[in-house]
Amino acid sequence: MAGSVGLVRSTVVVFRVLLGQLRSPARLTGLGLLGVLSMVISWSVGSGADPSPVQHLDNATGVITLFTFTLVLPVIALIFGVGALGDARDDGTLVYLWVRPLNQISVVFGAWLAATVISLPLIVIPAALSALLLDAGSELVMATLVASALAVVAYSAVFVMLGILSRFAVVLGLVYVLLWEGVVASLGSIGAKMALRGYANSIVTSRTGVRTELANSAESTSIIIFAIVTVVALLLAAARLATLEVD
Amino acid sequence: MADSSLPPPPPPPAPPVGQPADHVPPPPSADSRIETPLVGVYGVTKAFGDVVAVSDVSFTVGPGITALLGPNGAGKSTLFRMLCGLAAPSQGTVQILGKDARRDTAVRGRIGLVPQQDALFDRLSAQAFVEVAAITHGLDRPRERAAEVLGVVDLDPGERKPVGAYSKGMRQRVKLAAALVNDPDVIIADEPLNGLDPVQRKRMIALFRELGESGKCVLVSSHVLDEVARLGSDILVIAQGRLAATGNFHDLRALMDDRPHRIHIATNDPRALGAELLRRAIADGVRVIEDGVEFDTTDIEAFGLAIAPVARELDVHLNGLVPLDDDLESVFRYLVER
Amino acid sequence: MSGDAQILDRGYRRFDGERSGVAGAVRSVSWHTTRGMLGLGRKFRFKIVPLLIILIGFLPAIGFAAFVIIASTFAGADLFADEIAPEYWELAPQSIPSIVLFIALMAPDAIVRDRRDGMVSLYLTTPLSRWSYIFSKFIAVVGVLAIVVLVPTLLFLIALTFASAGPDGFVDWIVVFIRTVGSGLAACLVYAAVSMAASSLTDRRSFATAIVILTFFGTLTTVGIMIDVGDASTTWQMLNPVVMPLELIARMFGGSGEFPEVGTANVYLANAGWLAASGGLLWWRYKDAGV
Amino acid sequence: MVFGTHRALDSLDVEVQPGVTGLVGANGAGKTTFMSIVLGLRAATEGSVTVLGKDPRRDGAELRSLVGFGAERNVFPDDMPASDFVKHLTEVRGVPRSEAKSRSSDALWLVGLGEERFRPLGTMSTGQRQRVKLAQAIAADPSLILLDEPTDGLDPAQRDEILALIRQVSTEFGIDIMLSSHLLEEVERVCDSVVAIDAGRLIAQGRLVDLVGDLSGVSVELVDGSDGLVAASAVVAALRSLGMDVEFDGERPRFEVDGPGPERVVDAVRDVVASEGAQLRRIEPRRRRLEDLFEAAT
Repeated sequence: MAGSVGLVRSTVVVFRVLLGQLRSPARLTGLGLLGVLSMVISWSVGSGADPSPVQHLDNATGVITLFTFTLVLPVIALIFGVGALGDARDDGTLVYLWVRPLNQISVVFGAWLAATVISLPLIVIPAALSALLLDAGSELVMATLVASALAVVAYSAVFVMLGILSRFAVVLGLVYVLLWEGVVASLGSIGAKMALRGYANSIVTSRTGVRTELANSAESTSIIIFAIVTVVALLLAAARLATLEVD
Repeated sequence: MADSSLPPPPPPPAPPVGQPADHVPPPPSADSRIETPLVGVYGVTKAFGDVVAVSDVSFTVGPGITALLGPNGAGKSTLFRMLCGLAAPSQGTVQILGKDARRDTAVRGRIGLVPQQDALFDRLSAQAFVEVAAITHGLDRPRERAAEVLGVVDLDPGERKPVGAYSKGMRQRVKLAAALVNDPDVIIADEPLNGLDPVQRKRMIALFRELGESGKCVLVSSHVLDEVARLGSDILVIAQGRLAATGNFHDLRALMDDRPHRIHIATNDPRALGAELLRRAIADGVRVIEDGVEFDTTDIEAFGLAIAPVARELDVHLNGLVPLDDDLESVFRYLVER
Repeated sequence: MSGDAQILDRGYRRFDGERSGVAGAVRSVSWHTTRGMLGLGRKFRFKIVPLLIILIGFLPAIGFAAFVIIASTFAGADLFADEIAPEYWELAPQSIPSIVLFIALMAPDAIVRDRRDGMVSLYLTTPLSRWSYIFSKFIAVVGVLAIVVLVPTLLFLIALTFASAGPDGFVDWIVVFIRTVGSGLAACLVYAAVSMAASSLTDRRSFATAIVILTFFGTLTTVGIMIDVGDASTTWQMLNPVVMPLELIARMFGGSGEFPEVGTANVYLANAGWLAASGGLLWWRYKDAGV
Repeated sequence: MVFGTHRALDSLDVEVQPGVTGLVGANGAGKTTFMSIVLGLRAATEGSVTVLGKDPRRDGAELRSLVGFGAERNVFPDDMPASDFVKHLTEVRGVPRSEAKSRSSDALWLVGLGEERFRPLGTMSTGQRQRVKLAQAIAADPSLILLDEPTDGLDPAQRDEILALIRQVSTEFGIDIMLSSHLLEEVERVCDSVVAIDAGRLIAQGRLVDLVGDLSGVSVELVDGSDGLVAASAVVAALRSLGMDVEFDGERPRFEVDGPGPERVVDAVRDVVASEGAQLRRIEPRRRRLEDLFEAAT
């Protein structure tokens, strides 16, 4: 008879179901185009003539941190992060994961895994290829790989939480990415501390030596911060899910 | 047995006649405590802001099929959501098998829910969708169990087509399969037969009756009263968020003594039969109409027993006898109109 | 009892008048869409955005016209003859800001609302077919956009004529007038088509605006970066839907706008390309619309 | 009519009679396909279709101005008042503007919407919106109205009102209607003729009175409850001994009796029930229901 379902088993099944729902062709092509766009730009910047190698590395790092990390990464993570649980709550399929003898933590955990797993290829691959196309040295390529992968993990957790906290998660997410990280964060150091992008840029700075916007800590600190943000976001999401009124 | 932390539930009103007397009481399942009803709702109120969807409703439901009826917006769906723990009551307590599904996730494994909304995980096939339900219920052989229960609702487990491409009737049966996969003790179905074609409708009604007779508690909401009458005769009527009536609708009709029963009789000598029944005070009012006579009577039982002997005595043909307001449709109208 | 008392039958009346068929249907849907975009017949808050957009388009023209008329009555007509004689094809681009706002905020409303409200399938049960439905929407969007673009441009033209810096001679004036209206409309066709196609990708207005902005400005910035930083050739500007229609206006006047390097044939090709692509996308999005 | 690989309608030949016709039993694909063909939105793979004497594919536009339509989906422009909604659609169906204004107002009165017609559709109940759907369908004076599951989502009271309205549109306004439904009881109550489809195949078509109707003999029902069941078995046994043939499933206290001569059957039932002292609830002439048609076909 139905006992309580194991945490791992229920997380895996939630992950599989929600991943399937996120894989809608419209989202994949639309956000895939965003990645292609960043590669086109990187290709043109990479092939352009530059006065000096230092200036070229500066320009290349600029493209990665100002275009990929500012627009491509957060937008893709936002659409999939919010969509993971947000879609299920809005269209009424969340009920098939709720009226079940399983710990709701696994629903949040499964959703986060699904959002991360689908966002990673769409972000990290174009980012790495952009870095290659910019041909500004292998440090930038490695930095882009590490920074974007870790950032996706943290962003996805935050946006899964946002998807459960509010029905206007997409708008709130955009406000955070564009206004907070874009403007407020650069005004004061407290703001910078609160912007995830700052930690991604820090990893790039620590690996390429190029000063980037909002960069303020060593790579190891950034990794720890990403980890903490992820765990806290997931716990908040689980707490909210437990008190949620599901249609 | 009531959980101490919970406010002791007020003594539930006399549980509705779970089953008409003639139903063989369900086989006592291993852990059924006779005094705990399968579904208990005690003094429940639910408000969204200042809209009161359900106000101070109390009832209990035992094994068998019980139909939840009520006009649109009367609070049926809200009540169902509270029973499954999807929403918390503003006041009062809701218990399934003695536990609150909102806090005790284990009891959710013994509930089978057919939600009203049409949305499914559209990219999965029917087999995959029901398998997900089986796994999330912690069943050990999900694939076989899913295939088995899909067979029960006449769906082909081998069908690869995603459920997103299914017709409304087929999606409804997928939802039903997902609700039965864990062999639940309590089945809560919000308009489960919506969109089914006549053939499927008939089969699903038979399936629900079987589930009810096997001792499960089947709580069904529906707007199609003919369908409800075929499912069974126990009803719970909700109107404007208040409980209007519970019990067998024939008994409910009998309780409505301020509304005499109207019966139409087709016979070759309406006046003679009418006069005789009036004389014997079996009927209180008579209207002769072209093809027969309409009677009003307050004692439906006496009327039913006397009509045949009187007709035989007068040697008139009893070509037809049709109660005009004894069916569920009229009972429902009288209850909701008030 | 007067003989002419009568009880009239208030039952159902038949209609056997002339029905206006597809033409009438297209007319009423495009008029209905125009009213919707301008917020007419809707609560006041729906009128704010359209009013704002039209104001932004008209103010520079009205301001300029008033200045010229007043100045020329006092200081003599020929004062401005040489200083302020802009080329005629530079008049339309004055309303770029209102064009941008229009395609981002008003055009999506014409497409998205019907998809979200289930009106598309309802319209298909009237004499409208998928194509005549899209056509009626197209007329509405081009119509309103023309008001936003053409009317200010004509105001400029009239002001110039007052300041006797306009075309000399009546015939010449008519030629310039026809060219202005013709080229302006051509540009509106392209802007309308592209913004309608982009908004047809979603049922939500906010997403539609986002997609339209991405389509117009995503391509604008990408092409810009490729040319400025990546030294790509300027012909890549053909992929820029914001600039191409304006180049089209210039080329229809025989002049050239900001990007003379792009050959005239390429300009026409680019605009035709954008129109065809939008038409194709609209057909794909509506081909399965049905009951 | 092959729709993709799935045969939605299988060599269907159907003549729809005037009055109210019920399209019953078609599953999702079959019903939508049927309506799309009638409206000329989709071509049949083989075979020919004429609606109101016209070929839907060739003169679809003209045809669609003469056909009113009530879609199943309950999706509406929420911020538009019902009056504007009906007026607009009447105009789009070709009725001149001035005429459309008065006709749509009449239509809304006729479906029972008074002052509330000026409220936005989003604020109306499902029952009111179904009425608006009907008003929109009749306002342009169609010759035929297609209604796709008109009672879907309505509660019992709203159901009765809409079915009565549909009856009124046909009898009083003289407009032929074809409605799709899965509820045989409703079709029997409101339709004049029926087209029954199962999995794309035609099962039955024709006027309801010919397909369904009284059979010989009576169906008898005693009072519910276990003693009703006991009494029923006794009555059935007695009737059989009198040479009547009786159908009785033993689950519920109801049985069907037939035999030589209608009056002898009725009197036999009367006398046996009287002698057994059973409590009678219902005697009705035996009827063949639409349901039995479906039963026979599958």
